[in-house]
Amino acid sequence: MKVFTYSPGGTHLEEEKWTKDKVFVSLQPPSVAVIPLVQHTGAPNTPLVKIGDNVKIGSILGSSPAPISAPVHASISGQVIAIEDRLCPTGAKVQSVVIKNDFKDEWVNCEGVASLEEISPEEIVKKIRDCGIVGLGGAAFPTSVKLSPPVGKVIDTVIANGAECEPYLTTDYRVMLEYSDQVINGLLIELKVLKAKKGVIAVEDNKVDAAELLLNAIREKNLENLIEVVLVKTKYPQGGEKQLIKAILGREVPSEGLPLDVGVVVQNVGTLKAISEAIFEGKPLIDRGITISGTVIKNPGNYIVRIGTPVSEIIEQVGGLNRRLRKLIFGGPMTGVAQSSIEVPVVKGTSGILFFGEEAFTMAPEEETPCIRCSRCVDHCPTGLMPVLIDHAYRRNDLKLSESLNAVDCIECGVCSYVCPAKRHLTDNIKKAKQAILKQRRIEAAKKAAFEKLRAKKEQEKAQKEVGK
Amino acid sequence: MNFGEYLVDLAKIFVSSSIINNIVLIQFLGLCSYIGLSDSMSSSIGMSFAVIFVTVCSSILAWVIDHWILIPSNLQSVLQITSFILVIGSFVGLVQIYLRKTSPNLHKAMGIYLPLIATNCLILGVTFINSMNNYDLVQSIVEAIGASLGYAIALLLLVGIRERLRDSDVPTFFKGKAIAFMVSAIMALAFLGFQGMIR
Amino acid sequence: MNSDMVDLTISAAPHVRDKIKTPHLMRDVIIALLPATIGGLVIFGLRHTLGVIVVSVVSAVAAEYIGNVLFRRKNSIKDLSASVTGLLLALILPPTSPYWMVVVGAFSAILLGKAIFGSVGSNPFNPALVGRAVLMVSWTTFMTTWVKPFYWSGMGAMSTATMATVTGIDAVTTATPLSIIKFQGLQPLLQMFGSRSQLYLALFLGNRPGCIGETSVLLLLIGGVYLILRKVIDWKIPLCFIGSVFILSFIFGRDPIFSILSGGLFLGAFFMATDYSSSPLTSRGKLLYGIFLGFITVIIRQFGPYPEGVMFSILLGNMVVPYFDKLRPHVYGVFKRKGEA
Amino acid sequence: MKRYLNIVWDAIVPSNPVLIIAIGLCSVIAVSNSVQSALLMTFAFSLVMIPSNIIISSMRRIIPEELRVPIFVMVIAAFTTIAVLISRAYFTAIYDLIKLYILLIVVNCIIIGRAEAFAYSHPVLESFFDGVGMTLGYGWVLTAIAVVRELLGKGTIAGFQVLPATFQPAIIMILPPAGFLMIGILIGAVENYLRKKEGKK
Repeated sequence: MKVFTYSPGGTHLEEEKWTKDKVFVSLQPPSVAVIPLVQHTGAPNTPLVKIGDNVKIGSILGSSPAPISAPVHASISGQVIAIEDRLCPTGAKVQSVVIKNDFKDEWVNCEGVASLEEISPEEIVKKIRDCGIVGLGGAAFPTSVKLSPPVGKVIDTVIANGAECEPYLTTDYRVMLEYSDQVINGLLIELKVLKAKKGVIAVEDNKVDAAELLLNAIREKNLENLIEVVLVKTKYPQGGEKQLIKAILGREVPSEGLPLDVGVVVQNVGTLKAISEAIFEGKPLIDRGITISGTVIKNPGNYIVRIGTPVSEIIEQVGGLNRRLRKLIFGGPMTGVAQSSIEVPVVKGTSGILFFGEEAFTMAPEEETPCIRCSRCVDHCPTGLMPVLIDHAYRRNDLKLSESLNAVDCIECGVCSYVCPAKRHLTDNIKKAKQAILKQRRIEAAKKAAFEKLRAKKEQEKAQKEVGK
Repeated sequence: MNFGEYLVDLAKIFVSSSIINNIVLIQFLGLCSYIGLSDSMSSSIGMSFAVIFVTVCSSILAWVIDHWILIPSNLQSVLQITSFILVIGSFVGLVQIYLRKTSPNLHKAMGIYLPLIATNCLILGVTFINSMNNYDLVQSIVEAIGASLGYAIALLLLVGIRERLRDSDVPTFFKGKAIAFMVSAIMALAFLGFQGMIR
Repeated sequence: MNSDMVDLTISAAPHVRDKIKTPHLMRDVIIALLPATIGGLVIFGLRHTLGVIVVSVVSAVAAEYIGNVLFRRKNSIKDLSASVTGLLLALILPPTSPYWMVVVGAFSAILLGKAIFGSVGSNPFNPALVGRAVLMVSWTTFMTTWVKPFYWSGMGAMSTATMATVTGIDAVTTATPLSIIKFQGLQPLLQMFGSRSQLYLALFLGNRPGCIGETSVLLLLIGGVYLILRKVIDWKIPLCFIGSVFILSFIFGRDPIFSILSGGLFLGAFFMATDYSSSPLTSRGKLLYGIFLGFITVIIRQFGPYPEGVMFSILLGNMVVPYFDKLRPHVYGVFKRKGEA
Repeated sequence: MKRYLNIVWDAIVPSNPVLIIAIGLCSVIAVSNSVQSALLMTFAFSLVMIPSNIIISSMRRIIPEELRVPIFVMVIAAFTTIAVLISRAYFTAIYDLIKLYILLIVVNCIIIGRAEAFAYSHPVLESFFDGVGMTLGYGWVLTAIAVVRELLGKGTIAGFQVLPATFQPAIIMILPPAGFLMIGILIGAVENYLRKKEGKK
């Protein structure tokens, strides 16, 4: 198999995939589940339950009529004991439904279809939305939206993203090995919905066994003409949506655009599995595979965890900690978010939870030393940015310069900070610059809109006056 | 001197005034605006163009006055300074008025630098250099182009470095004009590498 | 769960960093310079050369310390950048340099070349070259006084008689191949070394008069390749620099092989032009920067008053770096629309 | 009399034209590589500074407001011509080295600046002392820099060997870079001093 890759930029990281060979183990449902009402990118959900209500597994807890949104479901059966703001893995407090487990494990009625022939693309999209499926790679973008491209956009390729390039994480790898059928089915569903000609499963070349397994499954099903398995070079951030598209198809998603602008949809393999389960089993997204790893957790491994399980429960169930826990990271070490409490719950976008002790401070020193202009950040940026210059501009509060240096095109992969010998917080500052620019743009757009409105109103009045005359 | 030698001579004048004996770094003319403007890229570009234009025109005017009026009437040593500065001053004034009336855009781009130029010792200096070396008209024009280009080169190089130094932890002692002089010192040092290239 | 088992801290992503830090890079540069340094000691003898190197490094570090105190900065001696500057300066001085001159050079390099612009990474010019340029224009005689290889170790490689008859200079001071070729042409050199290939070999191995660390192309190449393999420096600047000197020398009718082997080109290309702080950030900038340096070097060697042009060309190149930095890489997904730009 | 002394003193130190206002730098950098040049420059400067201050001050009531700048320039140009002629006649050797800068006294910002800011609004005697003060203020800075540069660059002061023959002069001190260097350090020191003074207030 040919190995694809993008250029320039990126770097090879220590893989640290200790849990590579650990088969998925289901954790027990938690005694109390904390389910945030917003677990996706988009409009917030309004609660549909009250305190004291009894819910079953799969009961809808909240939803929203907004187009970009996904409902959330109860992941355990029991009683709603609180609806209040709770700390979420994003670091913000989010309205959450707290359910006390009755350990009856009762499910709501779930029904799937037996074959794809029975169901129309529109019904598939609706079902996927109803089941609350979002991208499981981390961004948690509602899948139903991705599957409804605007009229006129033709999608020719669907890429299944199995290039799990973050260190430590092995969730996607295990999904490909243990749920290869579901992954392929999920891809078939997407191809049907999007009327795309071709599906591509991209796997990093450090996971050749998964690629071969998938290839064999595809051959068995006689799908070789429809679905292709390709290897991509093991390099961070190979699994980034934009990098993957460039590596495999040679296309570049335009700045501030989406993959669908170049006729592509990229979907994480875990999401494909969830889609397949939603369509064929009718199962809403109530649990997901998570890699539990790090230096201070006793039994690292891959676990199927119910959405809403607090980290403290997970620690207990997997056997506790060896040493003092100093850093708790949701997601991979490159892009993940450090947590301030062990009470945060697992959400739909949680692909891994990493536990580190004191060594976290040598892994990522806080202290910055002066920039020596070594140009490593420039050489390694997968987007072709000049991180050092954006960083300087941000420190001087020069938003205009940051903007002209294309700060908004940053994919926040963390490579610049990783390679920096002076240990400067480049990614963090570029991220902040990016946010400040976007905020300023929003303010300006709002100002402009208000101004236009005022002018329109004045003109209207003027017209009315003239009519009055 | 045949034509070929003359051309070589012109090339030497040009290279000498623009690079080897750079008007700013080696001959120290036009320092006020060189240092003053060197913290802004856009105004240095504007100033560079304005200086090139005015220097060339003034040199022609000054040459004409020198050779057609002052030398024939034997008044060079007495009236040269006065007439040169008057000519340049009024020329700059006229250009300003003309630009404002005819092309507002150009005036906007160049106009704000014109009053600064009138007192820029580079322009007057070049006319004196031409006269001291007894350059003919073509040589004077080449000297003027070379010298003003040399000014532009030095200014733009300094602007580039100062723009970069905004992000550096320059000691308070040297912040501002002082560091511009220190950078110029090293630039002048580097330009010494060309010294003596032309006898 | 026991509550003191958990003491969480938050920080921004990424939560892992490469292990390489600034001092590691500087240490690699020092390691890469060791072959040439030792070579210099062997070629020119321990007697005075070692003193020059020690004085240079010690005074550079002392100057760095004084700069830190003067400008109230954190102690930056441990990042080894001052030591690198001191070592580099020593390697581009003649073996006969008086110690007081070395001290002046090191202080100019660190204080004028670096400290006044900010801490490490802020200097727009290569500090070691600033130091050398100050010495070069101040004490030209000392800076152009050369000894024959092995003069101090008593095993004269070229016989004193040949040297004196060919160059007409007394036995102690002699001329570098570049200055011989500049003022007397190639013939005396061929006479001195026997044949053209012998001349190349001598230059390649470093058996010639010159600055302490610049003579042995072989040893410099070992260090340079080490730095490239360790990814401390990029191949682009040295390759373009040496390549363009080769091509342009040929165009100007000079012996291209002789041109790249003589003078301080290899030392300059691998260790001076690649100085992080005073070289461009982007790939395209580096390519053009290398070519620019080669061009100026050949121009100065051909037309200038000094036989060697590497030092001045790098200092001149340093000034243009902000503009080479404008040659930015292509940003993913950003296309210039027609009619724009 | 005290008032006049004050005017002079003010120009020498507290509002020294070169140091504090930082104008007229071209000539300071250019001729400060030898004490003799510096002295001749100061002399030529005084020949323009003092008389033009006196003339402008005495004519201040008849110079029309709108035409004052061209008239200032004419007056200064006339005295510059005189200064050039005198310097050329009596100090030919040194004059030849620095003639460009003597010619350029005509655009020296200090002189036209004082005409505008002082002479045009003050009586003749005060303007005379202001001219003297400015000359001294300009002269001492220029000469001081020249002493340092010549001493280190040649080992001499005004041509007389001062340092022992074993001293190896640093040629760089009499070349252009050192001119920038000295002014850079001087301006840094002055601005630092002013900043501290401001801070105390």
